[in-house]
Amino acid sequence: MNWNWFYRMGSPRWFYETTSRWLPWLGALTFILLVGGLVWGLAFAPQDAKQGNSFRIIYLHVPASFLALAGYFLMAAAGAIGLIWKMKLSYMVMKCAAPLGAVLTFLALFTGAVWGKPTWGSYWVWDARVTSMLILLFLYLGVLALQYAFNSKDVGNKASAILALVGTVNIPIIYKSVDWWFTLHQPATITFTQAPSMHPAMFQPLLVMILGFYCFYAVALILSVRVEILARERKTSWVRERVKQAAQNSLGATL
Amino acid sequence: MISNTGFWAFLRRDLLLINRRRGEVASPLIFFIMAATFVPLGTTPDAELLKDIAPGIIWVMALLATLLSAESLFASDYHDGSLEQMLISPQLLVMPVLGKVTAHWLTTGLPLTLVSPFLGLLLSLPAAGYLPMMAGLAVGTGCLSLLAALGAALTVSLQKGGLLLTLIVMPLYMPVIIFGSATAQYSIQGLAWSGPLAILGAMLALAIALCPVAIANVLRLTTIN
Amino acid sequence: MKFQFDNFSHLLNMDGHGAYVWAAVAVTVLLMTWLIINPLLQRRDVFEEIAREVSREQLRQDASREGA
Amino acid sequence: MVAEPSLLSVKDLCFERDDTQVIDSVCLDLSDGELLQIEGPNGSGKTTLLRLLTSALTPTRGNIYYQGRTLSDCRFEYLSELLFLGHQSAVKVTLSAEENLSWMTGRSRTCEELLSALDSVELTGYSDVPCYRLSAGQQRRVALAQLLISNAKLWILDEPFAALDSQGVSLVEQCMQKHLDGGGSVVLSTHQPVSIKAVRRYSLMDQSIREQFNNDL
Repeated sequence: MNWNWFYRMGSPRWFYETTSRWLPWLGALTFILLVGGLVWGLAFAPQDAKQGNSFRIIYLHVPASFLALAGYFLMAAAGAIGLIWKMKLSYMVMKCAAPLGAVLTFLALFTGAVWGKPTWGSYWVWDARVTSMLILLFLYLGVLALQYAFNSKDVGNKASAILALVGTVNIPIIYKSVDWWFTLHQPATITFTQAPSMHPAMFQPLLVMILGFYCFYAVALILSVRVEILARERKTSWVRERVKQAAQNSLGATL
Repeated sequence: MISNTGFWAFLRRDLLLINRRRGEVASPLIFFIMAATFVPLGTTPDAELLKDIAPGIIWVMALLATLLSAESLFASDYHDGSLEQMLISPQLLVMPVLGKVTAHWLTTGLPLTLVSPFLGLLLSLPAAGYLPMMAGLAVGTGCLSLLAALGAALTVSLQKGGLLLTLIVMPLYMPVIIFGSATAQYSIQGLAWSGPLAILGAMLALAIALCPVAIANVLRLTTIN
Repeated sequence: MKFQFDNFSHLLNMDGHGAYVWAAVAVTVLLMTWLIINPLLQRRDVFEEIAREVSREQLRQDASREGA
Repeated sequence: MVAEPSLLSVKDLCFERDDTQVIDSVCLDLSDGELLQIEGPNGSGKTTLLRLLTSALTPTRGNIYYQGRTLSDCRFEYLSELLFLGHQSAVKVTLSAEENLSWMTGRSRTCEELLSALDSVELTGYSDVPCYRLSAGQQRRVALAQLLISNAKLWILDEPFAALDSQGVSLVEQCMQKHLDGGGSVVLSTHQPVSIKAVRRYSLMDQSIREQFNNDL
């Protein structure tokens, strides 16, 4: 079982070159999905019987909370790969996934609060989903703070990888304990076990938006990892050469 | 057997070290009591209102007191070099870590538990709440100490590590405080309080199993960076 | 699947919930574009930094060659 | 009969910290009764190399063999035969000199050896005084007292002569000589010349080994 495809995949340069090829296509796909899904959800989907039009925020709130949680697990997995196989690239992925996940979690909280006002009468309600999302944001901030606390980058990466792993073990405990104690929130609209309790015409744009958010997460993550690669591999010849090229293009552009 | 490796050796040594500075054991206790007395001053002294929030207040203050004393776990060993000697002595690193955390629990968690009835009086905790409160605290402060030790290990080599320690560890405290205060509130409402206590015990078992392993790995990483 | 609103102003106020919906949309769009723009700006800064580093090394090499 | 494997051998050891190569493919050998002196200017990685030898740091490449077996196989055996003295003296200031020494060497507090060791490092009257009353030099001597009574085979000393007066330096040199004659071995890093019969000096800068014999001792 030769592992070199795994290590080849782990080399920052290989990652940089392959992503330069298909990143524009993924970016275009993301744009189409997001704009299409949003227009479909906001303007064409039927409004909810009870909540009226304010339910349309679901097309932003649910995908953001999905990504917030999935992002944390991806960050922890990247950290674990870094710890076990000592791959620099996976540390970079973890380092860039942390701020991205934190912003998405904040987005989920913000849209949840704005949606809460018309439906429950107040911006903040201590219910299970929202509280767990708040704790998830604190976990993200903990990892971020630890990441930049050390002056040596390697120790910072490893320490926050371990903290992310500890966080992953705790997330199910936190979610279950918060659930067990605060069950007020409407049951999760999409549990893949039973049929969605939403009308298909409302449900389809939501699927498109979730797909769009996943693609968006990939694009944003890859973009910031590429910057991290350039910064970390600044001494290598292939990076220096790209810098020269970029300098000539911009010079050519200004002439 | 060389008597400077393993769980009992480090437990005895740490207790001896803490014994030499007995005054420091009192500081988390004093903080615990003082902070709890702020609540009636800040909210209302009316017993009717206080008795509902009493368990939660006592738990929050116990949590903060543990965090306050968490930094001293590894800081002095790190500064005089004995932490590095611990890393390279012939033993499973999990054992001394468990020894040190047990010593920390015996000198902060246990006293907090023993003092908590006094606080129950201050906050007019209903009579039914005292025993479950102490049982919950006894088990819960174990979890608190282990998680605080993990935070202390992560921030041992940082100059201003204290604040970061609380920032890292507090999200992990959420489940402990939920079930900790639930133990007392259940018995106040007349329900069987063994359920939440059992879940606290499960969390303690999980923490004892996983935290020392994580702490050992983190110490290898942060002691010499 | 048909257009749910009679005219543009109806789309805007969405029977009273428009403010909330459009506020959420605005903040989401703002944050998401920042998440895309930020790495691109950083990329330009890193390029400039490396270019400066390269030129500084050139100077040091020339200096040491003349000195030797 | 195959040559008996050396006590400690290092095969192209590399250590990287934040993309800078601190230790670059170091090869070393140390057999019983030998003293190896690591030389190099400040910041050349002496302390890092010593910490790699004590297994406190894990190398990025290459590995270390103890009596022919890699460290990861015989970790406990290697560490129980090892005595490490770093820049910090690992002395707990709230404990007394006697208690510290008994903790460091694992011997019970009442045994005679502790007191005689403390006497020979000129800490006779101080055995039950808490160490925060001692000066930095005296605290260092408490750590150095270990050399007199430790039965570890391999000593790794990082700048042992720092903060010591000339009388202290000669004491340490006598201990090392006695240890070497008894078949033990020493790896140390220092800037001062070491007056020991046979010294192998390894320079980190050009990775060369020079033998030096002081036959006047």
